[in-house]
Amino acid sequence: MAETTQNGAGQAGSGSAPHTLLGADELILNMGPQHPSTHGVLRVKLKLDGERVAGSECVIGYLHRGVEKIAEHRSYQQFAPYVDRMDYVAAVSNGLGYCEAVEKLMGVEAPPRAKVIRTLLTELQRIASHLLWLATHALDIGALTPLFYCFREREEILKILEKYCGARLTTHAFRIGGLQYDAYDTMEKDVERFCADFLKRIVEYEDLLTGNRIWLGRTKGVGVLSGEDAIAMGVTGPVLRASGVQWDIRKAMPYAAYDQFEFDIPIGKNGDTFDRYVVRMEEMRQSVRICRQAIGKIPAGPILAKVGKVLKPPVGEVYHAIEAPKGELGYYIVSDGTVQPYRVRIRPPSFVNLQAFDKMARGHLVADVVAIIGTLDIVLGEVDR
Amino acid sequence: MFPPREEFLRVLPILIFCGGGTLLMLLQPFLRSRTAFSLLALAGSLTAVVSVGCSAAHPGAAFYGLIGSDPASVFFEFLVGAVAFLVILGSASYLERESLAPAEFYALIFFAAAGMCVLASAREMLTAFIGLEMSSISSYILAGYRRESPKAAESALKYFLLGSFATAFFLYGIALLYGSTGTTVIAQMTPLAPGLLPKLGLALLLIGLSFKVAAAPFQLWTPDVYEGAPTPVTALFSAGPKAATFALLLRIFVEMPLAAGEWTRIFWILAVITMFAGNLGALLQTNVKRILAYSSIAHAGYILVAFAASNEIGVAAVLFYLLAYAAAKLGAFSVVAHLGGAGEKRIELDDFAGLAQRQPIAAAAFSLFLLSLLGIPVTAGFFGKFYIFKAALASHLIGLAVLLGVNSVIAAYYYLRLIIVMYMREPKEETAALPFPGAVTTVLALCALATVYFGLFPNHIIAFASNPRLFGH
Amino acid sequence: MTPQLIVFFVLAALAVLGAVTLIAARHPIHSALALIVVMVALAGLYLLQGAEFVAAVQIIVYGGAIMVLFVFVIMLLNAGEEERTSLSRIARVAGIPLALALSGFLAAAVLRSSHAAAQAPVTAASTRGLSMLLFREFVFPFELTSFLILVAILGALVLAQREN
Amino acid sequence: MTDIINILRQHSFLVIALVKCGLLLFILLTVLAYLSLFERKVLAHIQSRWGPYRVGPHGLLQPLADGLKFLFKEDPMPAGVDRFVFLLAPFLSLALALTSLAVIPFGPQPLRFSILGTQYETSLGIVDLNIGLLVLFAITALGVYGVALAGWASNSKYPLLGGLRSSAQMMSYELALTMSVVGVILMAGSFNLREIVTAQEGRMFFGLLPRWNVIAGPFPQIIGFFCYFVAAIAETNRAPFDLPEAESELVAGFNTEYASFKFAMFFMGEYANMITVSCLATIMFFGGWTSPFPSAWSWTHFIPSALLAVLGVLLLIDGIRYETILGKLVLPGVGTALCALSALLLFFAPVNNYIQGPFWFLLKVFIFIFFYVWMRGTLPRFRYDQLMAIGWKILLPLSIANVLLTSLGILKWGLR
Repeated sequence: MAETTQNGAGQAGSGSAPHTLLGADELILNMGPQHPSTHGVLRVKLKLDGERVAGSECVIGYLHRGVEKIAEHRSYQQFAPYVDRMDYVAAVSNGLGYCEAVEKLMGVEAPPRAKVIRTLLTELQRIASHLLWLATHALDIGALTPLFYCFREREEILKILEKYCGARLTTHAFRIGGLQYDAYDTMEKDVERFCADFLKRIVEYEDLLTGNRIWLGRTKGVGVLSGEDAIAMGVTGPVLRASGVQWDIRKAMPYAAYDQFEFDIPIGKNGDTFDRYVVRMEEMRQSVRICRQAIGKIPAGPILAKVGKVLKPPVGEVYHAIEAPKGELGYYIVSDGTVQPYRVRIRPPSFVNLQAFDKMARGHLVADVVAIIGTLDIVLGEVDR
Repeated sequence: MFPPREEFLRVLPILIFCGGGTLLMLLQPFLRSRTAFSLLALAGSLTAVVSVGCSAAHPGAAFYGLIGSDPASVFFEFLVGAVAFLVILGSASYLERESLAPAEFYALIFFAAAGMCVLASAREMLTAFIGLEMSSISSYILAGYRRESPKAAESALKYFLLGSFATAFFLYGIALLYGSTGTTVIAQMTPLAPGLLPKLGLALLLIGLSFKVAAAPFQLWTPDVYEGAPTPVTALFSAGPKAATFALLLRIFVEMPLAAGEWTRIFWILAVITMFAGNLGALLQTNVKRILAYSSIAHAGYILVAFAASNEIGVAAVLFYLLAYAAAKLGAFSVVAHLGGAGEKRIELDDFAGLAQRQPIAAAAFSLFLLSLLGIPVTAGFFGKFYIFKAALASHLIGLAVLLGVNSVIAAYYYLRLIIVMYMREPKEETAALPFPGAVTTVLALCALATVYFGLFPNHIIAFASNPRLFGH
Repeated sequence: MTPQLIVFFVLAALAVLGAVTLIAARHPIHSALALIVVMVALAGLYLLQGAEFVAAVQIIVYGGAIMVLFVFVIMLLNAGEEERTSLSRIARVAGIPLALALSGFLAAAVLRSSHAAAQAPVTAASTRGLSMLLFREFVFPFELTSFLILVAILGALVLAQREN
Repeated sequence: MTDIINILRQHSFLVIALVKCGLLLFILLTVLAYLSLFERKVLAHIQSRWGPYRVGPHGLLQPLADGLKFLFKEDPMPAGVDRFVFLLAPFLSLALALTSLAVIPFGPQPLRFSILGTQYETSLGIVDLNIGLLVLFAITALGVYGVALAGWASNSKYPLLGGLRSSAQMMSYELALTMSVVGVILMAGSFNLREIVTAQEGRMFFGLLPRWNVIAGPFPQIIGFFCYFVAAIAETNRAPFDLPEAESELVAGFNTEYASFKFAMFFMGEYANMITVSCLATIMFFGGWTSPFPSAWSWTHFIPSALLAVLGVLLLIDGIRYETILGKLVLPGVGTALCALSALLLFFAPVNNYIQGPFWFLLKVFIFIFFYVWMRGTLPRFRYDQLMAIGWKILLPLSIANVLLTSLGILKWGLR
């Protein structure tokens, strides 16, 4: 699993490291790819100085499936299900980004009803994704119970998704140009019930964690990322906002129906793990707010714009980004006028956010590495694509 | 239940050293200035030296007779205190030059001094053992205090390993003595039953202590340890633990009913091989620190001659000799410590060539100390050796006296060689003079003063040391 | 053979066996384990003498705290098996006979002075007696010991601390 | 035949001791097994799940299934392990954990019975040592080896780190653990667990409150109890101090490479330790087997039977409605048995009186164990440095302060 290099006591002579009577060298520890807390198949090579991290290197690619390459050999519609498999815990968001990008490329706009339902489902998906993050993050830090609570609530969301489109995880909920399915009959009621419940449940999580001394001790001051660093490394999403940078594409470059809803962008102050926790918790509340507004005003009308059966976008290129639960999810699509995209490049938030890992982990203990991986909220499917 | 006040006064120097060391450690996180620590340590050790007077004013046993104050303990406590004071005075500039942390250094010296004081005044073996350990463990650490230097690491490790071995002997000796006498109080150790057990115990005790005073055949560690340790620490090693250990040895062989008799023969042998081991070893050395290290082995041999004599003059001679020796050795090592320069790189014989031209006063002082170690009249060393001769002759140990003389002649060779190098040989390369800081100069002046003063007027000390109630109760 | 005597011999054999294994074992961990056996056997012997407190402390302090530290350090340094070196000539020629002589001599001495040793006062057996001894008669060395330990801690710090 | 009986009679002490050992071992192992079910059930309910439900009614046979699984699983030996130490470690872990329960007294009155016309009398508990507490600590001190050696012998990095962590943790908290009970020892003036309980008999505050160490005495041992409890959790490697087996960091810590019955031994050792420290907490701070109610309130004697009756009735009702036929048979059966037991206690006053002590003792122990499980369901895990900081910078000074304050209290006000 790991190699050690040990230095005998009082070795004389050569070597640049200062020789002390009881000196010892650094230890290289491979965390992952098979490790319960690397959330999939991330491998982190840790250079340890005692229990302290002196440096780290993330080795990725264990889950590489060539998603971008596959896109070049599929029609635009055929490729849509593939994007669900990137951030597989937030498939709806992935789909939204892709559909909107292709729509933009084709110059089509989804009907208003479709837009609101899309927003509603995407926000539900955001909550689900954040719940999964909270569950695993808390478990990594040693709190068992939030896991089950979070899964309980996530289950409700998945049920709504299932009722909507028949799938729970890789939903393929949207179609290019709008929706395939209209909202089912009791969807508004279901969502409202969920929202009411969830606001109470979120208090439960905070009771368990927010004021807990151990939780505070494990998260405050751990993995600090300053706003400047975050911007410099292109970090986005809650990680960026927790560092005090107010940047949310939903507000900055509204897409779907976000311009119709009121919501706040929570930001943090210190950029530590605790702030990221607080930011995500508040984001879930804001998502509930959006959902509640959305169910009130789903406009009547068609759900699918006029798009042909064979999509042939004009020659050109487009970049469209949305605020996925984990950060900026961007699609850059080049069309050569055929039925297949010439090139699809995806900017996955997890991949970019993972860059900040080394910066955040340096000087912390091994146990913090687990907390930091958790707080980055990465999904390896998306990192490796 | 609580012990009366004077019992505390009797052990005041020990308490001050322990308290001072702890205080230094406590202040370490808060004080940043080196000078502050040096001043504190100086004040502390000075207080300890003064408090010896307090202990002298209240002679008697303390703490259920485990420890106490009598003229001998007062003498040795004073000696140890003075050595600690001078070492601290001389090491401030050294520590700064080698950029070593001052607080822990001084604290360790304090604890070492406390241990030596315990050793000098303990009247019971377990107490003595703890004193011995305190001084030894502090010494091991001090020896390795220059952590970057592999030599220091070697020195500390060697000292530690061999020292713990010796300690084990000592402790085993105590156990056997306790088993055969039923007590650990030195003065009450009479065997319950005749047999070899108590003798074996005493022999083991002697082995342990011989190691500490660097007597042959347990001297092998000395040159390496002395060479690798920071030189002020070497100065402390050569003067302090030796004096304190000899104090305990004296107490054992004067007070312990068991120890009377045939032990003189053992000391005879020990003295002879120690003298030869030290002096012959020194002849081959070119490193000044190692020369001085071998010379301290030889001096342990001279002192053992007085033990072999085992009479009252001998006891007085031991005391006086240790005083003279401490002054000379401290002075000599202080010179070496300073002239060694950064990283102690310049301590070969050649580096001292032409010192007389560069730094005439330093050369003169160094020569004075060397002459005292050699035992030339007008220096304290002369009278030290004189009284040892006298003691040996008084016990009709003619052979031993002759061997002592032979050794002095051998010793003359390397001491004088060093002086000749300083005065007559041209330096190989131009080297700049290293002016002495005030503190080191003070140390040298005090040592020189003591060397000359006791070389002229030995009578006070001799009169004091001839007190029949030296180890009183 | 009273039961006590049987227990004594069992424990003594265990102690000796442990001690021999300690020296003979090639892996430091095995040596440490053997030493623990010795410690526990010694505690049993103390118990046999009626020194309950000493026995318990022997296990808590030596068997527990100190030996755990040993094991800890061995684990931390990842010490491997020792290489076998042939017994040095001095050890073979002088050491072994000397060791045998010493043990024989000690045995003889102890045998001869057994009744004398029995006269030695036994004050430390009970917990109360032991505490009286420690905190009254031997209070001075006892307190000094705390300084001794302080020195050791200081030493560990001085020698192992990193340069800032 | 008569010879054998005679020999047995002569060595009745030994025989009784052996029988008691066997009995305790049997009960203990059963309890351990069901403790795991208990923990899983409580945890599940905390986490809004059902927990084991399939094997037997309400999962009551789950421990049996687990035991069988442990026994029959493949027992792999990883390459490069130190075989002897690798096997020794789990054995040591379990053996020491079980041994430590031998010094615990479970009740006040000795058990009297007669066989073949000879009267015998024996205390509840295997041995009654003068230095019972010290023996416990001695055994705890040795308990570290099980974990440390397991980590080392596995010849793998994560177990090694787990072993190192746990030995460091246990060493650190052993200090606080030992210091925290010194106050109790001072107040009782004895290391004997029975005497420590006896010293807490009696009432205070007009007979309303028991004179338990945690609230009474020259200096209430509330600080001591706090330190003890926290240190005990750490000492038993339970959440939130379960770093040695922190799954998210060290995979499974020291027992990563262990499987099958060797793993079960660690598992049982951990539970046995949990019971031991709970027993000790009960004895030292909560008056052992003394009732929390004044003895004048004679109705409190019926609490055990009332509890049993309620439990029995609940089981009866639940059992009748249970889904499976086995459940419909077993649960009401157990319920009836409990009700019968309750009736027995109601009508046989001597028996009822006799079980009062053990009842309160076990009830308190049970509450502590529930606490353990509760905490596991609630708290995140500490980080290594935080754990060390708590041990050395909070618990140790606190427990030493407790010793000082208690001694001062005793000096000033005397013992009671």
